[in-house]
Amino acid sequence: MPLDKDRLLFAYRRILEIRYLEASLSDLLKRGEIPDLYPCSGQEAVAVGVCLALRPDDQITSMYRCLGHVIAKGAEPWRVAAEFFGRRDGYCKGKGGAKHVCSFADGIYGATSIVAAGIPHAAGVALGNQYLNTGQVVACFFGDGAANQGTFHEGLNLASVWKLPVVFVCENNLYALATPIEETTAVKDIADRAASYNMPGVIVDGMDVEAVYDAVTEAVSRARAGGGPSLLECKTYRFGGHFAAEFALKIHYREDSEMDQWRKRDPILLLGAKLEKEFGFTEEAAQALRNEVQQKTEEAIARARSSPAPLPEEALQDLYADSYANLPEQEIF
Amino acid sequence: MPLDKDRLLFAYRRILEIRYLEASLSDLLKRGEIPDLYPCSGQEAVAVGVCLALRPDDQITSMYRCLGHVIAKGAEPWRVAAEFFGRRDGYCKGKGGAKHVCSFADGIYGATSIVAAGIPHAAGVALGNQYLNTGQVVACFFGDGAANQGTFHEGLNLASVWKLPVVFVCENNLYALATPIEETTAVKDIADRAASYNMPGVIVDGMDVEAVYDAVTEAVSRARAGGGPSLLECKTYRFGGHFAAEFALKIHYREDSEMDQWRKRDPILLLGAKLEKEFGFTEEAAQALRNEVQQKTEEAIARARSSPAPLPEEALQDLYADSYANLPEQEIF
Amino acid sequence: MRDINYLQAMNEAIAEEMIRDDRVIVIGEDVRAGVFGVTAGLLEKFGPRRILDTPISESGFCGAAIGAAMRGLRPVVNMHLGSFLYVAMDQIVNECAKLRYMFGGQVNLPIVFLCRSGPPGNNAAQHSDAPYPLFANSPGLKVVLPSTSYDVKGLLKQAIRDNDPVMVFGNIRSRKSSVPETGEDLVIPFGKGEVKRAGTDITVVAFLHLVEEGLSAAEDLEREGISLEVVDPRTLVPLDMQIILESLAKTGRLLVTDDSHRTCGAAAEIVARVAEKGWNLLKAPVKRVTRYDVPIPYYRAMEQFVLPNRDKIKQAARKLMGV
Amino acid sequence: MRDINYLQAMNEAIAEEMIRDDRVIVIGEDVRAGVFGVTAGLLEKFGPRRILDTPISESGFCGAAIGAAMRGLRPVVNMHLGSFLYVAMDQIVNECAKLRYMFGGQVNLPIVFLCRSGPPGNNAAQHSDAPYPLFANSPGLKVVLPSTSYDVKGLLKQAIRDNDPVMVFGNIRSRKSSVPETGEDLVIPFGKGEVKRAGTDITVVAFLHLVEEGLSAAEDLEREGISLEVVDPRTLVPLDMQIILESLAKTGRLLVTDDSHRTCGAAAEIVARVAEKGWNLLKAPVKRVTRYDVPIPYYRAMEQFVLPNRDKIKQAARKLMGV
Ligand SMILES: Cc1ncc(C[n+]2csc(CCOP(=O)(O)OP(=O)(O)O)c2C)c(N)n1
Ligand SMILES: Cc1ncc(C[n+]2csc(CCOP(=O)(O)OP(=O)(O)O)c2C)c(N)n1
Ligand SMILES: [Mg+2]
Ligand SMILES: [Mg+2]
Repeated sequence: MPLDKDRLLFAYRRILEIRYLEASLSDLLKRGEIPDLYPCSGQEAVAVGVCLALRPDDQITSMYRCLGHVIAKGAEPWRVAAEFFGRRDGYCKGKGGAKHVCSFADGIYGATSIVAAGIPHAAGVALGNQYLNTGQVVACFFGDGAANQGTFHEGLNLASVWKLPVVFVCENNLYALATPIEETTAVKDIADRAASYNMPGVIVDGMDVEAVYDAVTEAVSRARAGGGPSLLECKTYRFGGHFAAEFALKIHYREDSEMDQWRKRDPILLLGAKLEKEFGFTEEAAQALRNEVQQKTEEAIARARSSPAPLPEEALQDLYADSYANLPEQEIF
Repeated sequence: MPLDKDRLLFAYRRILEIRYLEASLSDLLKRGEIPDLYPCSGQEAVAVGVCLALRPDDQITSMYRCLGHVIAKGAEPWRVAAEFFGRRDGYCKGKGGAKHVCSFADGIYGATSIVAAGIPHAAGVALGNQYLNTGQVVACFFGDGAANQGTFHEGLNLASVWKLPVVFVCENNLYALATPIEETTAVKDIADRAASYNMPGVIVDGMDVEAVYDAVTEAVSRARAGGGPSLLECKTYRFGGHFAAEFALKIHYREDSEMDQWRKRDPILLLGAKLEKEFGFTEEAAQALRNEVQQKTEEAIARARSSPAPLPEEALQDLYADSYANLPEQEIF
Repeated sequence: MRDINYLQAMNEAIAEEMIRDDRVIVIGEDVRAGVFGVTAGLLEKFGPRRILDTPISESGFCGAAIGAAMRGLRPVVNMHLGSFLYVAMDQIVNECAKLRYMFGGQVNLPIVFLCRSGPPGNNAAQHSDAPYPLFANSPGLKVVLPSTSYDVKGLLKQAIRDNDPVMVFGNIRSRKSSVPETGEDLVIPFGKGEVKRAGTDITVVAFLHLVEEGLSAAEDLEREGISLEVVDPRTLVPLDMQIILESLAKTGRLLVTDDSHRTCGAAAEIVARVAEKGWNLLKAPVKRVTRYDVPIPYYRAMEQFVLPNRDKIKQAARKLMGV
Repeated sequence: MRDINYLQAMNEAIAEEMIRDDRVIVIGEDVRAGVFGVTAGLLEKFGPRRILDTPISESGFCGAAIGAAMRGLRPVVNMHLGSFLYVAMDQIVNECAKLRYMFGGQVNLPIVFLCRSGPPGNNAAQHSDAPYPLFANSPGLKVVLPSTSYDVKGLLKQAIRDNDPVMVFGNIRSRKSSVPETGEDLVIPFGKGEVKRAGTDITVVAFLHLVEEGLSAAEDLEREGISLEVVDPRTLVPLDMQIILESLAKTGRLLVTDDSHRTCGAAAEIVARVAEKGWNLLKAPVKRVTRYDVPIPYYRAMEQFVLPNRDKIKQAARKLMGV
């Protein structure tokens, strides 16, 4: 079922929100105001397409390249930005930071920075859904490089054996840091690995938000109906560095020509063109939307920046839910 | 190419050697003379078929269920038995024991008891062969349960990407300890997982030593020619408990009828019948061979038993190749 | 009260907590068959929905336990042996221990990782570890080391109710002891040690089955005129320093015995805390009776040589008294 | 002699040993690109046969390093960060460390596991660990903690020549120092510490970049009339106790500073050994200046609060002197 105009416009707005927020954070990083950022621009259609296909009470698990995922799932941009700044209003109170933004209240069940470590977490959240019989489904984001980790294998096998309501979303951006996937991965398409777990494996155009939405919708309804997990491989590309500070490392692993090809398939261009063609979405309307999102982004950044910084000694809080007088026991200097 | 009579007879003898040695060790265990044993009877045709297809200088990696592997690869029965006793002439000087018998001089590159941990070791030995350009091939033994460990996934992917000369031999005996494979494994045939690593995956009748030999011969020549790894799944069954002391646990997870079915396909019966049918191998000849092997086994046990026990303080030896005055540094009581 | 063995006490603790709270589930290899006794009979009592057999995928199912806990369940993960914890190390130490903190307190992870630690005997290097110091060095986990049937029942029940991840290391060579009738609630708070035997000459700090060894050493040495006070902190994280310091105020001499390896082990930590806070109480150098710093060998006499035991405690105690 | 930074010293050490012995190979993620500098330029010098990029499969490639070592190669495994060691924990601790012993000395495993430890800054809980105590508690490994360019070059070259598995933790905030010209062989034996600054009041035992912090603390405190002797054991396993005890014979006061967590950490071990062997030398309680027992938070001011540093060393030293 194709997305209607409103939903496509919503997707377009979300993608812009992510793109602009990242651009602002990237500037702040260059100015030394925030210390860390893993760019996702180019990949936004995956995050947005996935979350469009979820119910609000469904969950996702994210990873260090979390910005797109969390905005797409409904986290507030200013609180996301506040986490990048390390402020108290950040979702993790400044403890998690750039690589670990998540909001359990919004169904974002963690963002972890050990490659593939979140995959079994997603299976476990789905186990909880199944046990409590809530009908919720989990979408689990990870990269192409993650598909060579043992936890990928173990997590997918477990999810299949237990028929868990989870959709595994591999964002294949062709590189794990500076190493091209074909140098490290025995198969061309990660989706082929689904056969090892007796689940559907689908290759999806990750630059096309509607294609992502369609594939996820099918996988979600299967999962919700008790049919178990699926593996979706979204072919995509990251326009930025592996991390924002990559340029400082002076390493070269991608050709400009490759980047140029992918830039032509920028999800913003593709979706803009579709909106124009199918719904007469004009350049003026687009410009107005861009302005609005840009303005809101700036407001979010300003609000984040004015959030108070944590006190140094707040570092000692939040470790245990049930504390003991002598825990942690240590001399504080 | 079918095996000739001599080679088949050799295989038959080897299988008997393993079966009888295990029976003796099993008796000794019940009498409290040895403390540990993981039975492999029923599975001998895999070990013997694999090693028949290897060159003497090829290597294997084994695991806790190692008895068949090491005898098949040419370890001396008396020194194997000595290791079960924990004696000085044991291959590991009594330090490794029942689960860890190996002989590097015979190309047995370790026997490890963490499930699937040996899989990447095999890849590494193969990497060494490739680097040194020796033409040697490694055969790597593991169980069906091991195929759900992350190291299985990582090891096979790595071996494929690097085109390493290694043959992965999964002994699928249908159970991981007390749990049937279908409760824990998303695919019916482990061989299907080969596709995830872009290598051949072959199902083999693990009770038929010639079938094993044929499949391994093909995989080995492919590996030796630089064609990379293969995954062979040998369908087999263990006639004994997961470990010899299992009976004491009073757990029940296999039906007698299932055992009876598999006992009809005992590799000794199958190979005996083939020898009789094709080469007129008589029951008298078989009996003579059985007697001879039984006698040699008893001699091996006797010799092993008379090997000296290590002194307690020998426990402090063999940890480091390069020692230091103060390492280990500890007060000995 | 009735005598039950250590394994049965673990089993009862889990069963009682499963009755009390239906969000408690059991996850692990062969837990339905109950192969080594810890989970025997639970399948019959609670059904396959709550007793989950897993593939041999320790990272996978420990990770799944984390996700399930995020979603509100309270998994008890049976890891079987301490030596198998390494396979899931990232999930336990870098995920489970840290996620609450890293997410700014958004989520609780009430998970128990349960294992039998220490050499089952003749199991050699890869199956015999007692790696609790590694988890004590990883903030975010609580580390529980019970020495009797009573303690393991009460502490394991507490662990299941605790809202943080708890590592429970059991050792079935620990003392069989009496526990209240089933139904009577037995819960022991963390961080509260117990003096298992009073004495005047040396404070022997011991965990797990070494409490038993310490007690027998104390009996033997009494005949030689040396009086040991055996103190069992029961949990390593949190650690009851007060009970140790109070004992040292009496004895002035410290012997710590622990079944982990020596370098950076549990005994090292206890000695270090005493050297910080109780230095004035000491009238002699301290002694550590631990595993030697080699892996565990297979052959029994070598294995015994490496492990701490009653005789070594006695020898160390005599040295401490200068006799 | 010439000044080079710490990363370059690591890089030179590997390159020189690769020239010296063609069985030395480098394995790891992004080692061809040389992303963080440790292996920069090695691909050009030694070609793809000896510089092996891996999938993100730490257990897999650490395990492969073990197999390759069995077969006679000498792998240098670049793990990048200490926090990634957990993913390969079983392979390092339960396989690599134990196999020689468990196989009765049949095989040597000359492998170096190399990582940068300690917080790169603002990397939060999962990327900032310095988990060397976990490896010190696992017999079979040697643990190397170099504090200057000179030391890291000499110790890493020694590690590559050593016939056992060696864990090398580097910290790029360590002191830039001068090293001999390339070609001149620089090898530092394990287990030999160095007094980095002589003093009379307090023995400060420090590793890695904390040696630098200790030295600046010493400078500052000199002005307050407190004299620190900074002792750098350079390797934690084996540990040069002699140099520590000799220093304590002069000072009588012990402060240990180490970048691992506190409970069962490196400082605990050093204190424990002193309490066993040098108790008579001590004239005051000891002090440990370590990470607090919480994970590393992202926000800088909180991160700084958790980490040991010069100011905390100074404060602890003043407390020790009772001022
Ligand atoms: C276990 C582990 N190993 C290495 C790293 C360092 N690292 C961080 S991201 C990354 C590449 C991951 O690639 P991929 O899974 O394709 O995701 P992408 O970054 O492309 O989104 C690496 C190697 C890590 N965080 N965790
Ligand atoms: C990582 C790990 N987890 C659990 C165990 C305990 N264990 C030993 S053997 C075994 C079953 C293995 O089954 P499989 O791989 O099929 O081999 P089989 O024993 O059938 O030959 C288990 C669970 C272990 N040794 N290592
Ligand atoms: Mg990628
Ligand atoms: Mg099996």
